[in-house]
Amino acid sequence: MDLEEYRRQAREWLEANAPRTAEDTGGGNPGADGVAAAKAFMAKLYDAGYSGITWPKEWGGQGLTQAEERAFAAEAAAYTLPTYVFSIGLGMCGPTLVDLGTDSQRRRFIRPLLRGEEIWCQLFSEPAAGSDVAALQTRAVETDGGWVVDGQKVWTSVAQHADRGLLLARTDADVPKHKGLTMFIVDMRAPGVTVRPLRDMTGRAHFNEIFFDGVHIPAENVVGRVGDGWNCAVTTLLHERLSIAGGVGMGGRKDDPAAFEALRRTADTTDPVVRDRLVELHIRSRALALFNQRLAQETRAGLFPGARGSAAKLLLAELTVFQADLATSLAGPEAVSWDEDDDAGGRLAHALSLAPAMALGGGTNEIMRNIVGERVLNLPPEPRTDKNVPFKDLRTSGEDAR
Amino acid sequence: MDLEEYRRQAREWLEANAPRTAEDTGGGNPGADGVAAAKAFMAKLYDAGYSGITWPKEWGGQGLTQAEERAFAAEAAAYTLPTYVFSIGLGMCGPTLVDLGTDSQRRRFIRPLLRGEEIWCQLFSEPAAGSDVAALQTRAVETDGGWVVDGQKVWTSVAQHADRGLLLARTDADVPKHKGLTMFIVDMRAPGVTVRPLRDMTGRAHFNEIFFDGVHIPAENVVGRVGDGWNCAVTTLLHERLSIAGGVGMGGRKDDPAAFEALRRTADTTDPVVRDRLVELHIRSRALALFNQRLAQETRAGLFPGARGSAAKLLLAELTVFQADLATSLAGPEAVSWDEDDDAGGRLAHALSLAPAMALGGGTNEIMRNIVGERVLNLPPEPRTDKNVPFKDLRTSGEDAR
Amino acid sequence: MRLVLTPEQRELRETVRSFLASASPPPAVRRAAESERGYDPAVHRRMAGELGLTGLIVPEEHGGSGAGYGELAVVLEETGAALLPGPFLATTLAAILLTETGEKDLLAGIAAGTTVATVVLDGNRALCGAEADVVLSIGGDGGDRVLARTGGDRRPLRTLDPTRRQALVEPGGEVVAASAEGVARARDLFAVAVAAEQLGVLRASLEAIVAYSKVRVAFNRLIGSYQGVKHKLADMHCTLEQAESIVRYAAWAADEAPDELPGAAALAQAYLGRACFEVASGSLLLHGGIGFTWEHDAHLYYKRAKADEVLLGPPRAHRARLADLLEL
Amino acid sequence: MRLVLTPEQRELRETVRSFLASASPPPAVRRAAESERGYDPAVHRRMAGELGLTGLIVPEEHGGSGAGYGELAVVLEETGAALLPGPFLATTLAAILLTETGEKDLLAGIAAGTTVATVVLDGNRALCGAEADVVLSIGGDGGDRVLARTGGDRRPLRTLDPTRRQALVEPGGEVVAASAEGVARARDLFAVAVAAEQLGVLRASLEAIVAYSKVRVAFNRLIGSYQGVKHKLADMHCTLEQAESIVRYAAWAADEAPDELPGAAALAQAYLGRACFEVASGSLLLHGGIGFTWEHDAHLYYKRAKADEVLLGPPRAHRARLADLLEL
Repeated sequence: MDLEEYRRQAREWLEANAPRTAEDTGGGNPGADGVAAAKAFMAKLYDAGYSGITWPKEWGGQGLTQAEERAFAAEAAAYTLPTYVFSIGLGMCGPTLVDLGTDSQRRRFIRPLLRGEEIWCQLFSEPAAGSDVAALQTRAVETDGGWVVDGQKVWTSVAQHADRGLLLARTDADVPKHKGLTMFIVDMRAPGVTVRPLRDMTGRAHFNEIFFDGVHIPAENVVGRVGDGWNCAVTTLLHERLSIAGGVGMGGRKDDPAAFEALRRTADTTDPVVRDRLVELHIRSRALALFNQRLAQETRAGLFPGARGSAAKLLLAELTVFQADLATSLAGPEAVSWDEDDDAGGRLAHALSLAPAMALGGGTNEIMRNIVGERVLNLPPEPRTDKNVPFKDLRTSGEDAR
Repeated sequence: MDLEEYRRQAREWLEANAPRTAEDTGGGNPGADGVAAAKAFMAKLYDAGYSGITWPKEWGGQGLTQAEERAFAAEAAAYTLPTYVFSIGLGMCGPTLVDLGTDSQRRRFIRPLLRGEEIWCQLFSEPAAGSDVAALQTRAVETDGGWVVDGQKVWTSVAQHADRGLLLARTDADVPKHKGLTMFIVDMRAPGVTVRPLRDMTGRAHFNEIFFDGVHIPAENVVGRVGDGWNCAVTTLLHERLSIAGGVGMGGRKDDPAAFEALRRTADTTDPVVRDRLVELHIRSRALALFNQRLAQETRAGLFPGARGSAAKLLLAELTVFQADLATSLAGPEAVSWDEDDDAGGRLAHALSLAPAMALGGGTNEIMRNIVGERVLNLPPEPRTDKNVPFKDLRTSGEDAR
Repeated sequence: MRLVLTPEQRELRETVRSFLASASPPPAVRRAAESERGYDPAVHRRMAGELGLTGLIVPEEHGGSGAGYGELAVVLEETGAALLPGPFLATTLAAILLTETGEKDLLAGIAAGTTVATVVLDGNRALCGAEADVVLSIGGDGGDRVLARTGGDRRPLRTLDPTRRQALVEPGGEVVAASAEGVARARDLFAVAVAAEQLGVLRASLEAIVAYSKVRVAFNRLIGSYQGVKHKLADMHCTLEQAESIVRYAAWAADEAPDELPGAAALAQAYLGRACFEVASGSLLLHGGIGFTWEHDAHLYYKRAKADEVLLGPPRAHRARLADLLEL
Repeated sequence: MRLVLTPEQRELRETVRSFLASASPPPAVRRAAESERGYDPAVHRRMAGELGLTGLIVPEEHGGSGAGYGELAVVLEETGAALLPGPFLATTLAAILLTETGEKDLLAGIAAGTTVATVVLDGNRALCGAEADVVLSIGGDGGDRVLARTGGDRRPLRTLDPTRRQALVEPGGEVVAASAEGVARARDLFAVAVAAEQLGVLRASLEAIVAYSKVRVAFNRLIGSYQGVKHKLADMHCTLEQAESIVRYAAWAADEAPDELPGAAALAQAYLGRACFEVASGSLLLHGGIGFTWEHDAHLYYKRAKADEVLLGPPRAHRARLADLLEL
């Protein structure tokens, strides 16, 4: 089938099947109904051949090329498909299993993942291992026919709906920190797994904390080799970056009440000083949007942006805080207190509360600057003291003891 | 004599003897005539008992207290005394000799220094040892009855007029860098000393480079102990800080064409955006001026600001660049090109060219931030790799070989 | 000009600081903020009665301590640093307005700690407008009348800042025919008072991240040892030094130099508003992920900083006023 | 919209870059700047004649190459990065003005490389005003007449930037009765051209400090390994990425999207002016003491950056224009 035809069929299928409004499914935290609807849609999507377009046929994918995937994505861009709860599985966990899983793992997990039957989450970050993921403390101890896991993970999206998790845990504390990690597939419904919503500064719970208390994992659920977990995680994170880079291009949300287009409507532009601040916001917004477009053009031309994507992420993080701060400053008192009956009330306050998320998720601004400095500009690295020391001899935060 | 009487006499003496206009003597680079006039004034000042007021009587000082010194300074504030060429000797070299010199050194050098007969300069910085002074490479090798010095110093004020220099040189490269240094008194007229004016980015030469080519220094000119030069230098630098802190309080030059008071006269304040930029400059200028005043009040109350002075220095460095940048941006094309007959022409351009000096002299902004971070906020230090390694095994900049 | 604290002011600071540390530590702040009233009336009563702080700047003849703005600034810096919920600032603003306009009856209740009051600052909004016994506002054609109302309709608002509430209120009847000068001076003093609170918020949020950077480890090093963190904290410290200098100056001007007060007050708001939010925001971001959680206090400082920045109107209003005063 | 270079543009870049590296390396720039004329006429002649760069955007029928602004931006980025002294930019601006207003005779000489020309940009100031054969200016009541003068009084000015001169010149007689649209478009194209030069200045001053931070040692470590340096350089790189994106966009608008040109041109000047000076200034400061010396090139970038920032008027003019275009 030629590409035009493929695209035409995709268009038709979407027209017939894609939900026009995806109220509770496109956003951050669908309820149980939303998840059920999303799963139903995903099954239809899979059965029509549009889930896992480039994934190997052997494990349940369609075995097609990037060209078909781009064609479908171009058509799907007109919709807000309810795929949010599957995004971690599709973007990170699944591809990791395709790359590193055993055949029986691939057989067992990939098709249900693509068909939306099983939702996945990713379990790397910990309270004391944020920027420094390899410092994680959750431990897995070998036991009869498997492993027993104890510890805590945090910042886990969609965990409250997840059936499976891709877990990174420490299996050896006597070797340097990058060498004593192992990756596992964990059943999120297993006894000893507790998922607790993590209320963030917006007052909502976009993420979860996960507690593992003597959770048993069968031996066949080790991904890759025991002790090779860091390299496995690097693969996962690479897929994460690819899926972000291949996505919409991080341009910020169009409906952000603190963005230029919103402020030009709401701000008092009869004041020349206000006009000048809006011009500043326009300049910064356009500068970043054009940079993102340039990266996207380069990517389409086969030039993977690599660490330069971290520059875009850093700029977006800074712009997000800048514009929320500016918008609230321009609005004055009404930005910070509002009548509960006022539909527009509180939108700027929420934007301000949400603004730090962009800087704190996916690597802090400092980590981004290190990446840009070291991998784009090739600046010399910081002297490292943690590479050749057994994990158990490393410092930990505060009075934490292990 | 009570303090009031002392002050009255000082006032009378100054009225009778201080030059009202000090055209070529108060500034950065007096010519030969200016230096001669300055020396003549200094001799009168000394003979009247107003040079070295707090210095020990034994070595030529007046042996009085801080109270008399402050009284004289208060009266002298009305004048611009032509003491610039003596400032390094009076502020740094002399006090170091008082603290660390041998009696014969004190007898030989201090009175001529106080009387302005001998001008001193300080020879610590080198091209490859700026922020990291202890990395200096100028070496002194022991020889018959003394030492032979080879190397290069830089950023040396008043060296072109100097008779003596306080030199820091490496006498042992086999020990860690802080331990192989020795301080010397060097005769700036000795064979092998070459003073070359260093043209800076303003196009003028405020500083000098000094080349030592087999310069002989007699053994009795070692200051302190051989190998103890770093501690001696710390003493010198402490006196430098005290003399700056005791000075006018770093408020920036009043006649700066880029300062708020000048800009309010020259900028187009009918434009509200320009007004807003001037308000910003006013805010920053006032904020720093008030901080300096607060530090001065604390100092008068006996609370030495210590490393907090580095915060003031950092802020001044940033304000200086900010205001020169702002002033030229507001002025537009005429800031960067002007008729040579226009007396006011080029003033902003010169301010812009001079602006970085404040950030680069006396420690870069990064060094200031380290000081504030580590000594005011008590943050943990950077891991150091240069403390216990023989100097000869340390890295040097670029391809420099030793 | 006096920019350093007197020994008595330092003592006052210690008193208030240790009172708040025991009566309103962070967990108590959260409990109070989430309670029905939004604050702990017992803490407010003790601040007002036992410590005499609501009458601090009220003249002795009206039942206050007749202290100065140097003292008030010290107190508000501490209540800001502690993120004290409740009507202490609101009542203080009311005391300022009444003192400057020569009202006596309401003042006595405020100084005695028996009246919780507030002032309408913008439109019909008032801090703690639902909780106050008396709502003052400035009215009249020349903006020189002080109106007061007890009761009346109070419509609680939702707020960004969980630690201090606001409400829509209705203006009351005239209680004082003040002079325009008196009202103008009161507004300048509001600016000084809020700036003092902002100084406290700024200081506390800087202290929090400085402390955290001495215990948090990443890559086997305390994060405070990285220049990426250290240099930002150094810059924040520079901001704090300047902020404190400005607040001391503004308080001194309020006490000793009425001619300088308008400029000092506008300067204080223009500088402190920005400075406080920038430090609170920088502090939150440098905390990393934990700073984004509801359980950590970083967001409370961040939100209070923003709420305070716009409390007396959009920040550009202070800058425009400064431009006018500078005759630009 | 095309934001990446074509293979041909990359080739052009290499050609110009290697030409300048051999014909006008930094020591030659200094010699030329200090020479009587202020530039090396041989270099200019080769750029104009041998490489055909002064006629790059001149239509083929008038003796030029008929290339686009995408190509011109590539060339100006390189002349900016090399701090090329002399009238290349001035002559290019003249070519733009004449091309947009339909003049032919002078254009032929410029395209052929035999005429050195300049344009009055502000009052009576012109880049290389003393050295140019022809001085163009925009006049007429509607600002829609192009005037030209050969000879006439030329009063050299002193300049901040040692690598490019300016002079006061006198307006000449009318050579073209242009349309107001043509002149307005020419002014937008000036903005794009100067922005391209600024991109080069920005890039080169960033490259200089990146290279230095890989060889300069302090406290036994390369300074680029300190986050205090590294993070600043990372921020400067972010600025460069955005600056380059904007210049490519503005050049594309000049070539392909006339409706977008005014906004793109104002955006380019508003962003590049600031960005270029900030990076050049940051680069100079991070060099430490050596950056303050006359012998080091850092100050040449710093001064060119400031001279370029105000070349087309004070920066606020571009921001005000952008506000108008955005209908704010």
